[in-house]
Amino acid sequence: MITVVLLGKLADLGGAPSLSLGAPLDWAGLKAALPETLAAVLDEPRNRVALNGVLLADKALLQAGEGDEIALLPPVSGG
Amino acid sequence: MITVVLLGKLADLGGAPSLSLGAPLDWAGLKAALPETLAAVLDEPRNRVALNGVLLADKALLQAGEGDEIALLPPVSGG
Amino acid sequence: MMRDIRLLDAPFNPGALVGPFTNANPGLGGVCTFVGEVRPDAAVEALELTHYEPLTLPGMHALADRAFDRFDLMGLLMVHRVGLMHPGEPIVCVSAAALHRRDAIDAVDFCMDHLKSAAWFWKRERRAGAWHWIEPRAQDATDLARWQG
Amino acid sequence: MMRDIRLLDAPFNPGALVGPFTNANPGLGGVCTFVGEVRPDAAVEALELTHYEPLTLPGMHALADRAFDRFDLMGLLMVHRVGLMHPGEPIVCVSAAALHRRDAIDAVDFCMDHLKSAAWFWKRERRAGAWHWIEPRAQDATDLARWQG
Repeated sequence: MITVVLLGKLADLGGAPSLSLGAPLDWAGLKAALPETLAAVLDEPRNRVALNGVLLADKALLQAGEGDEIALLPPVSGG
Repeated sequence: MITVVLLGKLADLGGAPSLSLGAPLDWAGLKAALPETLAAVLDEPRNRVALNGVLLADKALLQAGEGDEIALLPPVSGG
Repeated sequence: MMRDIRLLDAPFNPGALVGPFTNANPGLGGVCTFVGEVRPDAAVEALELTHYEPLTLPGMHALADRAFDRFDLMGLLMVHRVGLMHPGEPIVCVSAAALHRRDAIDAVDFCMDHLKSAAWFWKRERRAGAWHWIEPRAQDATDLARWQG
Repeated sequence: MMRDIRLLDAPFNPGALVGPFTNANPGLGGVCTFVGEVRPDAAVEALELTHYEPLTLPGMHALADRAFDRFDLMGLLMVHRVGLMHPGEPIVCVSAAALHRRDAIDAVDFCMDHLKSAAWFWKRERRAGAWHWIEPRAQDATDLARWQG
Protein backbone atom coordinates (compact mmCIF):
# COMPACT_ATOMS: atom_id res chain seq x y z
CA MET A 1 0.00 0.00 0.00
CA ILE A 2 0.91 3.64 -0.51
CA THR A 3 -0.22 6.29 1.96
CA VAL A 4 -1.41 9.56 0.43
CA VAL A 5 -1.46 12.46 2.90
CA LEU A 6 -3.73 15.35 1.92
CA LEU A 7 -2.98 18.76 3.39
CA GLY A 8 -5.11 21.89 3.70
CA LYS A 9 -8.02 22.22 1.32
CA LEU A 10 -6.86 19.18 -0.65
CA ALA A 11 -8.03 17.09 2.32
CA ASP A 12 -11.52 18.52 1.78
CA LEU A 13 -11.40 17.68 -1.91
CA GLY A 14 -10.15 14.17 -1.12
CA GLY A 15 -12.75 13.66 1.60
CA ALA A 16 -10.15 12.56 4.19
CA PRO A 17 -6.76 13.63 5.59
CA SER A 18 -5.14 10.47 4.23
CA LEU A 19 -5.89 7.66 1.84
CA SER A 20 -4.37 4.23 1.18
CA LEU A 21 -3.85 3.24 -2.45
CA GLY A 22 -2.36 0.17 -4.07
CA ALA A 23 1.29 0.25 -5.19
CA PRO A 24 2.92 1.13 -7.49
CA LEU A 25 1.75 4.57 -8.61
CA ASP A 26 3.06 7.06 -11.13
CA TRP A 27 1.57 10.57 -11.56
CA ALA A 28 -1.13 9.48 -14.00
CA GLY A 29 -1.95 6.44 -11.84
CA LEU A 30 -2.24 8.57 -8.74
CA LYS A 31 -4.64 11.01 -10.37
CA ALA A 32 -6.73 8.14 -11.75
CA ALA A 33 -7.02 6.63 -8.26
CA LEU A 34 -8.12 9.86 -6.53
CA PRO A 35 -11.56 11.49 -6.39
CA GLU A 36 -12.09 13.46 -9.57
CA THR A 37 -12.45 16.88 -7.91
CA LEU A 38 -9.08 16.38 -6.23
CA ALA A 39 -7.38 14.93 -9.33
CA ALA A 40 -8.61 17.91 -11.37
CA VAL A 41 -6.51 20.43 -9.40
CA LEU A 42 -3.34 18.41 -8.85
CA ASP A 43 -1.60 19.64 -12.02
CA GLU A 44 -1.87 23.26 -10.86
CA PRO A 45 1.75 24.38 -10.29
CA ARG A 46 0.93 25.83 -6.87
CA ASN A 47 0.02 22.37 -5.59
CA ARG A 48 3.26 20.61 -4.66
CA VAL A 49 4.03 16.95 -4.04
CA ALA A 50 6.42 15.28 -1.59
CA LEU A 51 7.51 11.65 -1.65
CA ASN A 52 8.60 10.30 1.75
CA GLY A 53 9.00 13.83 3.07
CA VAL A 54 11.06 15.11 0.13
CA LEU A 55 9.57 17.71 -2.23
CA LEU A 56 9.53 16.66 -5.88
CA ALA A 57 10.98 19.16 -8.33
CA ASP A 58 8.75 17.70 -11.05
CA LYS A 59 5.71 15.92 -9.69
CA ALA A 60 4.91 14.44 -13.14
CA LEU A 61 7.96 12.19 -12.61
CA LEU A 62 6.47 10.65 -9.42
CA GLN A 63 7.25 6.97 -8.94
CA ALA A 64 5.88 5.58 -5.68
CA GLY A 65 6.18 1.98 -4.50
CA GLU A 66 5.05 -0.24 -1.65
CA GLY A 67 5.26 1.53 1.76
CA ASP A 68 5.91 4.98 0.31
CA GLU A 69 4.17 8.12 1.55
CA ILE A 70 2.95 10.73 -0.93
CA ALA A 71 1.96 14.15 0.41
CA LEU A 72 -0.20 16.51 -1.62
CA LEU A 73 0.55 20.09 -0.56
CA PRO A 74 -1.54 23.13 -1.50
CA PRO A 75 -0.11 26.64 -1.00
CA VAL A 76 0.71 27.27 2.64
CA SER A 77 -1.14 29.94 4.55
CA GLY A 78 1.82 30.32 6.90
CA GLY A 79 1.96 30.40 10.66
CA MET B 1 20.17 81.02 45.65
CA ILE B 2 20.34 79.32 42.24
CA THR B 3 20.97 75.56 42.01
CA VAL B 4 23.32 74.47 39.23
CA VAL B 5 23.01 70.76 38.37
CA LEU B 6 26.03 69.26 36.60
CA LEU B 7 25.49 66.16 34.49
CA GLY B 8 27.92 63.57 33.16
CA LYS B 9 31.52 64.63 32.82
CA LEU B 10 30.62 68.24 33.63
CA ALA B 11 30.08 67.06 37.21
CA ASP B 12 33.71 65.92 37.27
CA LEU B 13 34.87 69.28 35.92
CA GLY B 14 32.71 71.10 38.47
CA GLY B 15 33.87 68.89 41.33
CA ALA B 16 30.29 68.12 42.46
CA PRO B 17 26.93 67.01 41.02
CA SER B 18 25.36 70.30 42.03
CA LEU B 19 26.37 73.76 43.22
CA SER B 20 24.55 76.67 44.82
CA LEU B 21 25.29 80.14 43.47
CA GLY B 22 23.94 83.54 44.32
CA ALA B 23 21.11 85.03 42.21
CA PRO B 24 20.72 86.50 39.69
CA LEU B 25 22.94 84.99 36.98
CA ASP B 26 23.28 85.59 33.28
CA TRP B 27 25.50 83.46 31.03
CA ALA B 28 28.65 85.48 31.69
CA GLY B 29 27.90 85.61 35.40
CA LEU B 30 27.41 81.86 35.54
CA LYS B 31 30.71 81.13 33.82
CA ALA B 32 32.51 83.60 36.11
CA ALA B 33 31.09 81.84 39.19
CA LEU B 34 32.08 78.30 38.10
CA PRO B 35 35.45 76.52 38.32
CA GLU B 36 37.60 77.63 35.42
CA THR B 37 37.99 74.14 33.83
CA LEU B 38 34.21 73.82 33.71
CA ALA B 39 33.57 77.39 32.52
CA ALA B 40 36.11 76.86 29.72
CA VAL B 41 33.99 74.16 27.98
CA LEU B 42 30.52 75.60 28.52
CA ASP B 43 30.44 77.56 25.25
CA GLU B 44 30.98 74.39 23.22
CA PRO B 45 27.74 73.93 21.24
CA ARG B 46 27.45 70.27 22.25
CA ASN B 47 27.05 71.29 25.91
CA ARG B 48 23.40 72.29 26.40
CA VAL B 49 21.72 74.25 29.18
CA ALA B 50 18.28 73.88 30.74
CA LEU B 51 16.56 76.38 33.00
CA ASN B 52 13.98 74.85 35.33
CA GLY B 53 13.82 71.72 33.20
CA VAL B 54 13.41 73.53 29.88
CA LEU B 55 16.21 73.43 27.30
CA LEU B 56 17.45 76.84 26.20
CA ALA B 57 17.63 77.38 22.46
CA ASP B 58 20.38 79.96 23.04
CA LYS B 59 22.21 79.47 26.31
CA ALA B 60 23.95 82.86 25.94
CA LEU B 61 20.54 84.42 26.70
CA LEU B 62 20.33 82.69 30.11
CA GLN B 63 18.65 84.79 32.82
CA ALA B 64 18.31 82.91 36.12
CA GLY B 65 16.83 84.34 39.30
CA GLU B 66 16.27 83.35 42.91
CA GLY B 67 15.14 79.71 43.27
CA ASP B 68 15.82 78.76 39.66
CA GLU B 69 17.58 75.54 38.66
CA ILE B 70 20.17 75.58 35.89
CA ALA B 71 21.25 72.22 34.41
CA LEU B 72 24.49 71.89 32.46
CA LEU B 73 24.14 68.99 30.03
CA PRO B 74 27.02 67.41 28.09
CA PRO B 75 26.26 65.12 25.12
CA VAL B 76 24.23 62.10 26.20
CA SER B 77 25.70 58.63 25.92
CA GLY B 78 22.21 57.17 25.67
CA GLY B 79 20.61 54.25 27.46
CA MET C 1 24.78 28.28 21.24
CA MET C 2 21.26 27.85 22.54
CA ARG C 3 18.81 26.60 19.94
CA ASP C 4 15.26 25.52 20.75
CA ILE C 5 12.91 24.78 17.84
CA ARG C 6 9.55 23.21 18.65
CA LEU C 7 6.05 22.48 17.40
CA LEU C 8 3.53 22.34 20.24
CA ASP C 9 0.05 20.86 20.02
CA ALA C 10 -1.23 22.38 23.27
CA PRO C 11 -1.45 25.93 24.69
CA PHE C 12 1.83 27.34 26.01
CA ASN C 13 3.01 30.24 28.15
CA PRO C 14 5.66 32.26 26.25
CA GLY C 15 7.06 33.75 29.45
CA ALA C 16 7.85 30.28 30.74
CA LEU C 17 9.99 29.70 27.64
CA VAL C 18 11.65 33.11 27.28
CA GLY C 19 12.88 33.35 30.89
CA PRO C 20 14.91 30.12 30.77
CA PHE C 21 16.01 30.91 27.20
CA THR C 22 17.41 34.27 28.35
CA ASN C 23 19.17 32.66 31.30
CA ALA C 24 20.65 30.04 28.97
CA ASN C 25 22.53 32.76 27.07
CA PRO C 26 24.81 34.39 29.68
CA GLY C 27 26.75 37.35 28.38
CA LEU C 28 24.08 38.47 25.95
CA GLY C 29 23.63 42.14 25.15
CA GLY C 30 19.96 41.88 24.28
CA VAL C 31 17.02 39.56 23.71
CA CYS C 32 14.24 40.33 21.29
CA THR C 33 11.03 38.34 21.51
CA PHE C 34 7.91 38.31 19.41
CA VAL C 35 4.77 36.55 20.58
CA GLY C 36 1.84 36.25 18.19
CA GLU C 37 -1.63 35.49 19.45
CA VAL C 38 -4.79 34.34 17.74
CA ARG C 39 -6.58 37.64 17.13
CA PRO C 40 -10.14 37.85 18.35
CA ASP C 41 -12.52 38.38 15.48
CA ALA C 42 -16.22 38.46 16.25
CA ALA C 43 -16.86 36.01 13.43
CA VAL C 44 -14.07 33.52 14.18
CA GLU C 45 -14.88 30.78 16.68
CA ALA C 46 -11.68 28.78 16.34
CA LEU C 47 -8.52 28.44 14.29
CA GLU C 48 -6.84 25.21 13.25
CA LEU C 49 -3.29 24.95 12.06
CA THR C 50 -2.30 21.78 10.21
CA HIS C 51 1.30 20.82 9.60
CA TYR C 52 3.06 18.01 7.76
CA GLU C 53 5.63 16.71 10.19
CA PRO C 54 8.26 15.57 7.64
CA LEU C 55 8.40 19.09 6.15
CA THR C 56 7.28 21.50 8.86
CA LEU C 57 9.84 20.87 11.60
CA PRO C 58 12.81 20.43 9.20
CA GLY C 59 11.63 23.66 7.52
CA MET C 60 11.78 25.49 10.85
CA HIS C 61 15.27 24.11 11.47
CA ALA C 62 16.38 25.25 8.00
CA LEU C 63 14.99 28.71 8.79
CA ALA C 64 16.93 28.74 12.08
CA ASP C 65 20.09 27.78 10.16
CA ARG C 66 19.57 30.73 7.83
CA ALA C 67 19.00 33.08 10.77
CA PHE C 68 22.24 31.91 12.44
CA ASP C 69 24.08 32.37 9.12
CA ARG C 70 22.67 35.81 8.48
CA PHE C 71 22.77 37.38 11.95
CA ASP C 72 25.29 37.28 14.76
CA LEU C 73 23.21 35.33 17.27
CA MET C 74 23.94 33.65 20.56
CA GLY C 75 20.65 31.81 20.76
CA LEU C 76 17.37 31.32 18.96
CA LEU C 77 14.03 30.07 20.29
CA MET C 78 11.30 29.31 17.74
CA VAL C 79 8.10 27.73 19.00
CA HIS C 80 4.94 27.32 16.95
CA ARG C 81 1.53 25.99 17.88
CA VAL C 82 -0.33 23.49 15.74
CA GLY C 83 -3.82 22.07 16.19
CA LEU C 84 -6.98 23.75 17.37
CA MET C 85 -6.63 27.24 18.88
CA HIS C 86 -8.91 29.91 20.26
CA PRO C 87 -8.66 33.73 20.21
CA GLY C 88 -6.13 35.05 22.71
CA GLU C 89 -3.95 31.93 22.68
CA PRO C 90 -0.28 32.32 21.74
CA ILE C 91 0.38 30.84 18.32
CA VAL C 92 4.06 31.63 17.84
CA CYS C 93 7.01 32.75 19.94
CA VAL C 94 10.38 33.68 18.45
CA SER C 95 13.17 34.91 20.68
CA ALA C 96 16.71 35.82 19.63
CA ALA C 97 19.64 36.54 21.92
CA ALA C 98 22.67 38.44 20.64
CA LEU C 99 25.51 40.66 21.71
CA HIS C 100 23.96 43.56 19.78
CA ARG C 101 20.33 44.59 19.59
CA ARG C 102 20.28 45.02 15.80
CA ASP C 103 21.01 41.28 15.29
CA ALA C 104 18.43 40.23 17.88
CA ILE C 105 15.64 42.43 16.49
CA ASP C 106 16.37 41.70 12.82
CA ALA C 107 16.59 37.94 13.43
CA VAL C 108 13.14 37.93 15.04
CA ASP C 109 11.75 40.03 12.18
CA PHE C 110 13.34 37.68 9.62
CA CYS C 111 12.06 34.50 11.28
CA MET C 112 8.54 35.89 11.72
CA ASP C 113 8.29 37.00 8.08
CA HIS C 114 9.36 33.54 6.93
CA LEU C 115 7.16 31.67 9.39
CA LYS C 116 4.11 33.74 8.43
CA SER C 117 4.50 33.29 4.71
CA ALA C 118 6.75 30.40 3.78
CA ALA C 119 6.47 27.85 6.60
CA TRP C 120 4.62 24.59 6.03
CA PHE C 121 1.40 25.41 7.81
CA TRP C 122 -2.17 25.31 6.57
CA LYS C 123 -4.65 27.41 8.47
CA ARG C 124 -8.42 27.31 8.62
CA GLU C 125 -10.99 29.27 10.60
CA ARG C 126 -14.37 28.18 11.88
CA ARG C 127 -17.04 30.82 11.23
CA ALA C 128 -20.73 30.16 11.93
CA GLY C 129 -19.92 26.50 12.45
CA ALA C 130 -18.19 26.05 9.08
CA TRP C 131 -14.45 25.71 8.41
CA HIS C 132 -12.78 27.99 5.84
CA TRP C 133 -9.18 27.61 4.62
CA ILE C 134 -7.05 30.74 4.81
CA GLU C 135 -5.27 31.79 1.63
CA PRO C 136 -1.79 33.35 1.72
CA ARG C 137 -1.98 37.14 2.08
CA ALA C 138 -0.32 39.52 -0.39
CA GLN C 139 1.24 41.35 2.58
CA ASP C 140 3.07 38.17 3.57
CA ALA C 141 4.79 38.02 0.18
CA THR C 142 5.73 41.70 0.47
CA ASP C 143 7.20 41.11 3.93
CA LEU C 144 9.25 38.20 2.62
CA ALA C 145 10.61 40.21 -0.32
CA ARG C 146 12.33 42.55 2.17
CA TRP C 147 14.91 39.84 2.86
CA GLN C 148 15.77 38.97 -0.72
CA GLY C 149 18.64 40.14 -2.87
CA MET D 1 -4.47 52.04 25.44
CA MET D 2 -1.90 50.63 27.84
CA ARG D 3 1.07 52.90 28.43
CA ASP D 4 3.70 52.24 31.07
CA ILE D 5 6.81 54.46 31.06
CA ARG D 6 9.18 54.17 34.00
CA LEU D 7 12.64 54.88 35.31
CA LEU D 8 13.77 52.31 37.89
CA ASP D 9 16.67 52.74 40.29
CA ALA D 10 16.84 49.06 41.35
CA PRO D 11 17.21 45.73 39.48
CA PHE D 12 14.03 44.50 37.78
CA ASN D 13 12.71 41.30 36.21
CA PRO D 14 11.49 42.01 32.65
CA GLY D 15 9.26 38.93 32.61
CA ALA D 16 7.35 40.27 35.60
CA LEU D 17 6.56 43.41 33.58
CA VAL D 18 5.88 41.88 30.16
CA GLY D 19 3.40 39.25 31.33
CA PRO D 20 0.98 41.74 32.93
CA PHE D 21 1.57 44.18 30.05
CA THR D 22 0.54 41.50 27.53
CA ASN D 23 -2.54 40.60 29.58
CA ALA D 24 -3.48 44.29 29.77
CA ASN D 25 -3.86 44.41 25.98
CA PRO D 26 -6.61 41.90 25.19
CA GLY D 27 -7.24 41.45 21.49
CA LEU D 28 -3.65 42.05 20.46
CA GLY D 29 -2.19 40.27 17.45
CA GLY D 30 1.38 40.36 18.66
CA VAL D 31 3.77 41.65 21.26
CA CYS D 32 7.39 42.46 20.54
CA THR D 33 9.77 42.89 23.45
CA PHE D 34 13.40 43.88 23.64
CA VAL D 35 15.39 43.48 26.82
CA GLY D 36 18.91 44.90 26.97
CA GLU D 37 21.36 43.74 29.60
CA VAL D 38 24.65 45.13 30.83
CA ARG D 39 27.15 43.19 28.73
CA PRO D 40 29.90 41.46 30.64
CA ASP D 41 33.27 42.86 29.74
CA ALA D 42 36.33 41.53 31.52
CA ALA D 43 37.51 45.09 32.19
CA VAL D 44 34.23 46.60 33.35
CA GLU D 45 33.39 46.26 37.04
CA ALA D 46 30.24 48.35 37.08
CA LEU D 47 28.15 50.74 35.02
CA GLU D 48 26.41 53.85 36.26
CA LEU D 49 23.64 55.62 34.43
CA THR D 50 22.83 59.18 35.46
CA HIS D 51 19.65 60.93 34.44
CA TYR D 52 18.21 64.41 34.91
CA GLU D 53 14.69 63.87 36.12
CA PRO D 54 13.10 67.02 34.60
CA LEU D 55 14.28 65.99 31.13
CA THR D 56 14.72 62.21 31.14
CA LEU D 57 11.24 61.00 32.01
CA PRO D 58 9.43 63.68 29.93
CA GLY D 59 11.80 62.72 27.09
CA MET D 60 10.73 59.09 27.36
CA HIS D 61 7.08 60.16 27.34
CA ALA D 62 7.69 62.29 24.25
CA LEU D 63 9.33 59.28 22.59
CA ALA D 64 6.30 57.15 23.49
CA ASP D 65 4.03 59.83 21.97
CA ARG D 66 6.02 59.66 18.74
CA ALA D 67 5.83 55.86 18.70
CA PHE D 68 2.04 55.97 19.16
CA ASP D 69 1.80 58.56 16.36
CA ARG D 70 4.02 56.63 13.98
CA PHE D 71 2.85 53.04 14.55
CA ASP D 72 -0.54 51.49 15.06
CA LEU D 73 -0.07 50.38 18.67
CA MET D 74 -2.37 49.07 21.37
CA GLY D 75 0.15 49.41 24.17
CA LEU D 76 3.70 50.43 24.93
CA LEU D 77 5.91 49.54 27.89
CA MET D 78 9.20 51.40 28.24
CA VAL D 79 11.26 50.81 31.35
CA HIS D 80 14.82 51.99 31.86
CA ARG D 81 17.24 51.47 34.73
CA VAL D 82 19.24 54.28 36.23
CA GLY D 83 21.88 54.14 38.95
CA LEU D 84 24.60 51.57 39.54
CA MET D 85 24.41 48.34 37.55
CA HIS D 86 26.44 45.19 37.14
CA PRO D 87 27.02 42.90 34.14
CA GLY D 88 24.03 40.67 33.41
CA GLU D 89 21.46 43.05 34.88
CA PRO D 90 18.62 44.23 32.62
CA ILE D 91 19.09 47.88 31.72
CA VAL D 92 16.13 48.47 29.41
CA CYS D 93 12.88 46.76 28.46
CA VAL D 94 10.63 47.97 25.66
CA SER D 95 7.50 46.06 24.76
CA ALA D 96 4.93 47.00 22.12
CA ALA D 97 1.53 45.39 21.59
CA ALA D 98 -0.29 45.80 18.29
CA LEU D 99 -2.82 44.17 16.02
CA HIS D 100 -0.09 43.52 13.45
CA ARG D 101 3.45 42.31 14.01
CA ARG D 102 5.10 44.91 11.76
CA ASP D 103 3.89 47.75 14.02
CA ALA D 104 4.97 45.94 17.20
CA ILE D 105 8.46 45.06 15.90
CA ASP D 106 9.11 48.44 14.28
CA ALA D 107 7.92 50.35 17.35
CA VAL D 108 10.38 48.47 19.57
CA ASP D 109 13.17 49.04 17.05
CA PHE D 110 12.29 52.77 16.88
CA CYS D 111 12.13 53.22 20.66
CA MET D 112 15.39 51.33 21.22
CA ASP D 113 17.29 53.36 18.62
CA HIS D 114 16.10 56.59 20.22
CA LEU D 115 16.70 55.45 23.80
CA LYS D 116 20.23 54.28 22.95
CA SER D 117 21.26 57.48 21.22
CA ALA D 118 19.01 60.42 22.02
CA ALA D 119 17.63 59.82 25.50
CA TRP D 120 18.83 61.95 28.41
CA PHE D 121 21.21 59.46 30.01
CA TRP D 122 24.87 59.79 30.87
CA LYS D 123 26.78 56.56 31.27
CA ARG D 124 30.07 55.77 32.91
CA GLU D 125 32.00 52.57 33.49
CA ARG D 126 34.31 51.62 36.31
CA ARG D 127 37.48 49.98 35.05
CA ALA D 128 40.37 49.13 37.39
CA GLY D 129 38.69 51.16 40.10
CA ALA D 130 38.38 54.35 38.02
CA TRP D 131 35.22 55.78 36.44
CA HIS D 132 35.20 56.65 32.72
CA TRP D 133 32.40 58.51 30.94
CA ILE D 134 31.05 56.82 27.80
CA GLU D 135 30.91 58.92 24.66
CA PRO D 136 28.07 58.55 22.14
CA ARG D 137 28.88 55.86 19.55
CA ALA D 138 28.86 56.59 15.81
CA GLN D 139 26.68 53.49 15.33
CA ASP D 140 23.99 55.06 17.51
CA ALA D 141 23.75 58.07 15.19
CA THR D 142 23.56 55.76 12.18
CA ASP D 143 20.75 53.77 13.81
CA LEU D 144 18.85 56.97 14.53
CA ALA D 145 19.19 58.23 10.96
CA ARG D 146 17.17 55.21 9.78
CA TRP D 147 14.01 56.88 11.13
CA GLN D 148 14.49 60.32 9.62
CA GLY D 149 12.99 61.76 6.47
